[in-house]
Amino acid sequence: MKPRIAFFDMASCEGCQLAILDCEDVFLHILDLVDIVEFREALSEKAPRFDVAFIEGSINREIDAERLRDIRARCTWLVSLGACACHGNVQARSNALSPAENLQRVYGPEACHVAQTDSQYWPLWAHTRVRAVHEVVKVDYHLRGCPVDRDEFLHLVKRLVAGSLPRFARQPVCVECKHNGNECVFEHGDTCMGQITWGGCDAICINGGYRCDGCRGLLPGVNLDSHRALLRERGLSDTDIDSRYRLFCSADVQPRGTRP
Amino acid sequence: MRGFLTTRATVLDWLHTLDQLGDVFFPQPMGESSFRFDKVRKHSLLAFEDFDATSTEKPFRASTCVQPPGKKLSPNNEQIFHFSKNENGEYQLTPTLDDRQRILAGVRPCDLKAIHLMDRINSDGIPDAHYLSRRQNTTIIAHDCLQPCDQHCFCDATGSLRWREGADIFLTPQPEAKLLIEALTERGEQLLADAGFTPCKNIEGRKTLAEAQRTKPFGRQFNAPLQQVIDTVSNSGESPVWDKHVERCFSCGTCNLVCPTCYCFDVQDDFNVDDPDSGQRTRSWDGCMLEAFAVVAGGHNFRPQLAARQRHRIKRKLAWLPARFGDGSFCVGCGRCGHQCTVDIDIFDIANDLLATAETKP
Amino acid sequence: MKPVDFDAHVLTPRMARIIEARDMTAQERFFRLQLPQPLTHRPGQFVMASILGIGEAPISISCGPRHDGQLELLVRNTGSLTHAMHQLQAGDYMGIRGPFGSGFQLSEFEGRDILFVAGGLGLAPLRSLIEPVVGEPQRFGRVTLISGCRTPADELYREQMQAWAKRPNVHVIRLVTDTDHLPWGGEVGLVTAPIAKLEMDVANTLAVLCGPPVMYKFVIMELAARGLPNAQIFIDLERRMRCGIGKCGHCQINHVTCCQEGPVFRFSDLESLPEALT
Amino acid sequence: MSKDGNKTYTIQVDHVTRVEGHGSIKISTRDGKVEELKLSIIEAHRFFESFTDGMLPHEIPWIVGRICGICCVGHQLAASKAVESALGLAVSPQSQRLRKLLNESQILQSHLLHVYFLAIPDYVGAPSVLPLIKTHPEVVRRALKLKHLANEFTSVIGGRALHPMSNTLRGWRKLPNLDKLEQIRERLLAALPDLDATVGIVKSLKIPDFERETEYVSLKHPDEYALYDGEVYSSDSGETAPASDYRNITNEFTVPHSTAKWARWHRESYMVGALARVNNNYNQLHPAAQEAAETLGLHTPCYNPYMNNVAQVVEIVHCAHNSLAMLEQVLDDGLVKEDISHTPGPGHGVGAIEVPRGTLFHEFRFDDEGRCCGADAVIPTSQNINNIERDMKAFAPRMVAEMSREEVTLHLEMLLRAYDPCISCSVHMLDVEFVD
Ligand SMILES: Cc1cc2nc3c(=O)[nH]c(=O)nc-3n(C[C@H](O)[C@H](O)[C@H](O)COP(=O)(O)OP(=O)(O)OC[C@H]3O[C@@H](n4cnc5c(N)ncnc54)[C@H](O)[C@@H]3O)c2cc1C
Ligand code: SF4
Ligand code: SF4
Ligand code: SF4
Repeated sequence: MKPRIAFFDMASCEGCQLAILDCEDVFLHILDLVDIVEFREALSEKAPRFDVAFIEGSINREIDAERLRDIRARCTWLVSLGACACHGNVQARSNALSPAENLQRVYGPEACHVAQTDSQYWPLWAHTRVRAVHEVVKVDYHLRGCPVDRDEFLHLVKRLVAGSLPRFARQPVCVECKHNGNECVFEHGDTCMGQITWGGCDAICINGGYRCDGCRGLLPGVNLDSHRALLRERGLSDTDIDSRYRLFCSADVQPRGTRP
Repeated sequence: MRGFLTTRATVLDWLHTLDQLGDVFFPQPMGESSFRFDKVRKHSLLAFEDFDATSTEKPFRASTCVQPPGKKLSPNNEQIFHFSKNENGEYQLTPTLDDRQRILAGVRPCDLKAIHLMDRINSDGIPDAHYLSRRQNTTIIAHDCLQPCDQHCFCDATGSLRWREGADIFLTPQPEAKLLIEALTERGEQLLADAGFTPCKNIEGRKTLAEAQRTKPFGRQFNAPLQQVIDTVSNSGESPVWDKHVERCFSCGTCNLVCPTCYCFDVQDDFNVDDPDSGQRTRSWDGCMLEAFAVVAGGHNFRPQLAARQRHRIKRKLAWLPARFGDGSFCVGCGRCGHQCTVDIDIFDIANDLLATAETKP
Repeated sequence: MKPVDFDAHVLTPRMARIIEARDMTAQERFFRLQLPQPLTHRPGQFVMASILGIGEAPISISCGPRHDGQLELLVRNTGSLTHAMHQLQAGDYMGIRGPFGSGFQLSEFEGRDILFVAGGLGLAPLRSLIEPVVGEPQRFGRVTLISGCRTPADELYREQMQAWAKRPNVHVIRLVTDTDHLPWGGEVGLVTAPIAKLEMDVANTLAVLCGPPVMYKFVIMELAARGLPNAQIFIDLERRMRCGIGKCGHCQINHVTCCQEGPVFRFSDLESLPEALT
Repeated sequence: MSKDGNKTYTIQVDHVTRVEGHGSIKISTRDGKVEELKLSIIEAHRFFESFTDGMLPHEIPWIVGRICGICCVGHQLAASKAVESALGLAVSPQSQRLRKLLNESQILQSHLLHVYFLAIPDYVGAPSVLPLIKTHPEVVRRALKLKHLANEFTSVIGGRALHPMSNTLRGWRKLPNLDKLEQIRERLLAALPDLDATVGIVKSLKIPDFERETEYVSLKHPDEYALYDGEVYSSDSGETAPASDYRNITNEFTVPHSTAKWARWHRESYMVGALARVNNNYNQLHPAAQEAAETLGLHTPCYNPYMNNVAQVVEIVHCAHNSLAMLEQVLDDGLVKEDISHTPGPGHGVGAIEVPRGTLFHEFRFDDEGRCCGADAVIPTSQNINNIERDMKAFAPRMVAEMSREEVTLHLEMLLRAYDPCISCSVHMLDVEFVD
């Protein structure tokens, strides 16, 4: 029987699901290999059980966490899809403030009060903290990046379909940057997070003329002290450096204790 | 073998005509201040060496390309074979051998020596068919250096500056934007046969002229003769020098991936989505500085400490491979690793530090 | 450069049909393959085995030299390729390259007493030497096999070890570190334990070890305590290997490549390779 | 008379599928009369206001793209314009042209996705695009091919299809490769027959017959069909207002059953998006697009919100032809590396742009050190949502009288999908009280 795969979105820009819909050229062939049983962005179908569940987005409310636990109970493999699911991504920057402060900032004091006291609405509004998926349930694989890399997605699906296991190289972005023979960003005066960021993106931002801002999260065990010292030498203040590390919140939540 | 003397502009035109034979590569500017060994196209800016540093034409002074020219002979993600199933359900496997003609031009002496060393590696023991197939269909037009390309260069110290072996044609800068063109092999001789360049009657005199112009001392020099460096590195086991030089290291592998004599690779298989019975095996550049390099099944890592990996890298260049092949240093002194490392960890400094600690030992 | 002759298929496998596949333990699966041509391997060599489209890995040849083109492998499920191999059945195909590596020269063992020490999966490569040695008792001296594993459920080649033990001049010691409350006819302890008590003609004994890296140090200490010279100890090392032909660099130990000069080394030769037993 | 025997019922559709983001619809009827109808946005908030805090100017366009994957280019461009206006940065004609190409490539992507993947299945009675692979393989193949082309178009211009990185303040960090641009031009040209076929399919769809006149709002530009540039135009007033007036245009307010905010301008609600643009700027459409509108029976002013999908097809034709013309210009003129440096500093600016779903406003304020200290964004969907609920309320009594419960549900969902709402954005909006 073909493996059944399902997609679920939590708090995210839904770009990672789109990145997967972007496999147009191979989409029909993928459908020969797997049955897509839930994909809210493209389908209306729903299914009770599935082999692989892809979770896009961070977990911001208890109702979302409940939904996630339910999904975990219905699947064999659970995959965090993209930076929001892997480490909270940009929205986790709001964790610096309390939930009530955040609500008040966006909706004003009155709405904030109603949202927190009217039981008809509070589950909808009850924002706790922005959490990564692995902070709530066990995660088997992380597909990193904002957005995810379609080749990594294809690799994972193909490997699981073939009865093998996916393998994601545990190496920094610099490796792929050098594979591509790029000029190092430091060479033209800017600074880069490539040395400490989990690769697999083919260094796409550097290929495109930018630098690495670390959307794929910190590689475990990296020499962060050295990186900070280097950025200081390049004239960045500690505020700048913290702001850079927090741009995608990549340094905040490290997926640990799970398969790489 | 014959020699010619002609202007750079003529040589440029000639290089453009060579693309009838196959792809022609030459160092070309990229980004803000770097060079890339790239296919020569109609409007490409080619980075030649100049006789003296007075030329105002830009960009003539090429520093080393980020990726050395030798990498064209074992490209990243190189296909090893592809497979499919025939009507009888049997697998058909076809090795991918690239035997297209290509010309690597503007190869500097350090990179030339590196190609020679890779020839040794790939012919050693069980030869590597994929490398050799490319190599044997490659013509090399090397280009002398009269000034060190940047402050990281130490090619003279490693014995690469005057390297000629492996080149089919050798270009030496001459005054007035001219070049001395020498055929070093039969293949080079043939290539130059109908180029229509003016023969040079005084090849030796021209070479002497260039030699006199060469910067002296050329680039950085070790604090001891090369053989002593090799002996010292060979005898350095546990040493605080290793630890000192990895304090700031990211284990990012850049130093491996830009080195012209690093050749380690990883292998990947893949099958096609539209026909899962077909696919290919490829290999990609790997590096011994990367943490997972020596991890085996079950997770045991044979070189978990950064210092052990750094020592491994340096010793391959300056101890083990020299011992195995007797061809001198496997570091050709191109300076790429020190240049590209974002925290300035430089094999040159490490070697000098090892010399210094060896001296202070009783 | 001077032209060099090469084999275009050096990195391209030949396909071998699986004629027998069965789980030997929960983690190890046994395969018997039929090759198009015999490998003519030496004991202790390995092949690069692959599933096309999934990957390739070094796997020890676990049978003695044979002429019928059959090959036996024992594969532990540890990662992406070996996981997929565990789904293979008789009739499926595996890609095979090789044989690679130094292996053992049978002639060196002639007339000598041989002590085999196998830890876990280490028995698989050793079996390629034990088989021919046990098969020709007149050619070799006394054979002792110490084989250890975690629990009785993890033991490999049990029946075959029992059969070897019945041969004259063959002594087999089977150990587990934990019986796990399963029926167990062997001993409990580490493979190092029996060495001190072994009857051993030190001058005429060769020891051959294969097991996880942690095992070697302790076994060697015991052997040294018995006075066995380092030149009489052979060790089968494991390293990451991607090519088998000394090019990928992963298996390099100091100045040697494990896939070419190894994976079997004489322990005395390892003294110049400080990284060998890390 | 209702086809459904039971005239008293409640329909609740949670997690409406095939829309961006999470919305739910609740309708209660008693004795054939609609008692209550509520369109709720149940998307979790992502508190974007908390994250622009302290960011440097060039980081803003890069990061705010993360508000929404499908409109990432629109957010990036609106933010670029707002930040440039705050810092007084000039944008060269070359960069402007590249930005227009980038924007139109994304409009192509997004409209194709919505028409083929989200809307057409409803009209042919399929739960999704998947069954169509069997029943209408050529349609699916064409959809995938066109979508793929549009994606690669964005990639070649911007560096990748989603969250492109090559555009920044003032222009391009790394210019698009001319060879690749040429390839895209050729492929677009070759795809024009596929666009005709797209028009053909959409022409055959039976669009529900429902009209409710409302106020149509979009950008308007004197020289071109306004997508990247222009002032804000209202069909009610017939006048334009500068983008910086956006607060007086959108007049946002909060309702408790929705995590997205609502908007109104001259009347109780207004509409933005493809239909509003076609209604307001019909004469500036490319002739081929006007022809498509003719073929599709889209006559302006058009008051049927379901026709928004048709207007999207008209815009697909427009963007394809317009992009082709711009690509030709770029290929003729070549691309030159430009100075795009800037110094962060204090300032305040607003930027507006037409994205697939309508007019998008961004506003930023920077302190003396050039760090962001105030941000706001008003997203098309939060402008539309009020109008959608009103459409639903207007249509529902007729639906309840004439249709089965399943059909009611379907028609409500179709209406939501026709607007092509981007619910993710509407909740991911930015807003902070400004400290002046
Ligand atoms: C000479 C020799 C003989 C051998 N003989 C046998 C034999 O007879 N039978 C047998 O079963 N095995 C044998 N092996 C071991 C066998 O080669 C490995 O088990 C096999 O390579 C595993 O491949 P895999 O693709 O299944 O695992 P992989 O997916 O490659 O993973 C294997 C392990 O490597 C580690 N790993 C892989 N990639 C990474 C990474 N990127 N980062 C961190 N860790 C990583 C993990 O710990 C994982 O558990 C032998 C090895 C050698 C060198
Ligand atoms: S640009 Fe960044 S990723 Fe690339 S080599 Fe430099 S530090 Fe590494
Ligand atoms: S390039 Fe520098 S930081 Fe990176 S691994 Fe090499 S020595 Fe370490
Ligand atoms: S070790 Fe460094 S200097 Fe030596 S050849 Fe390699 S890259 Fe060049």
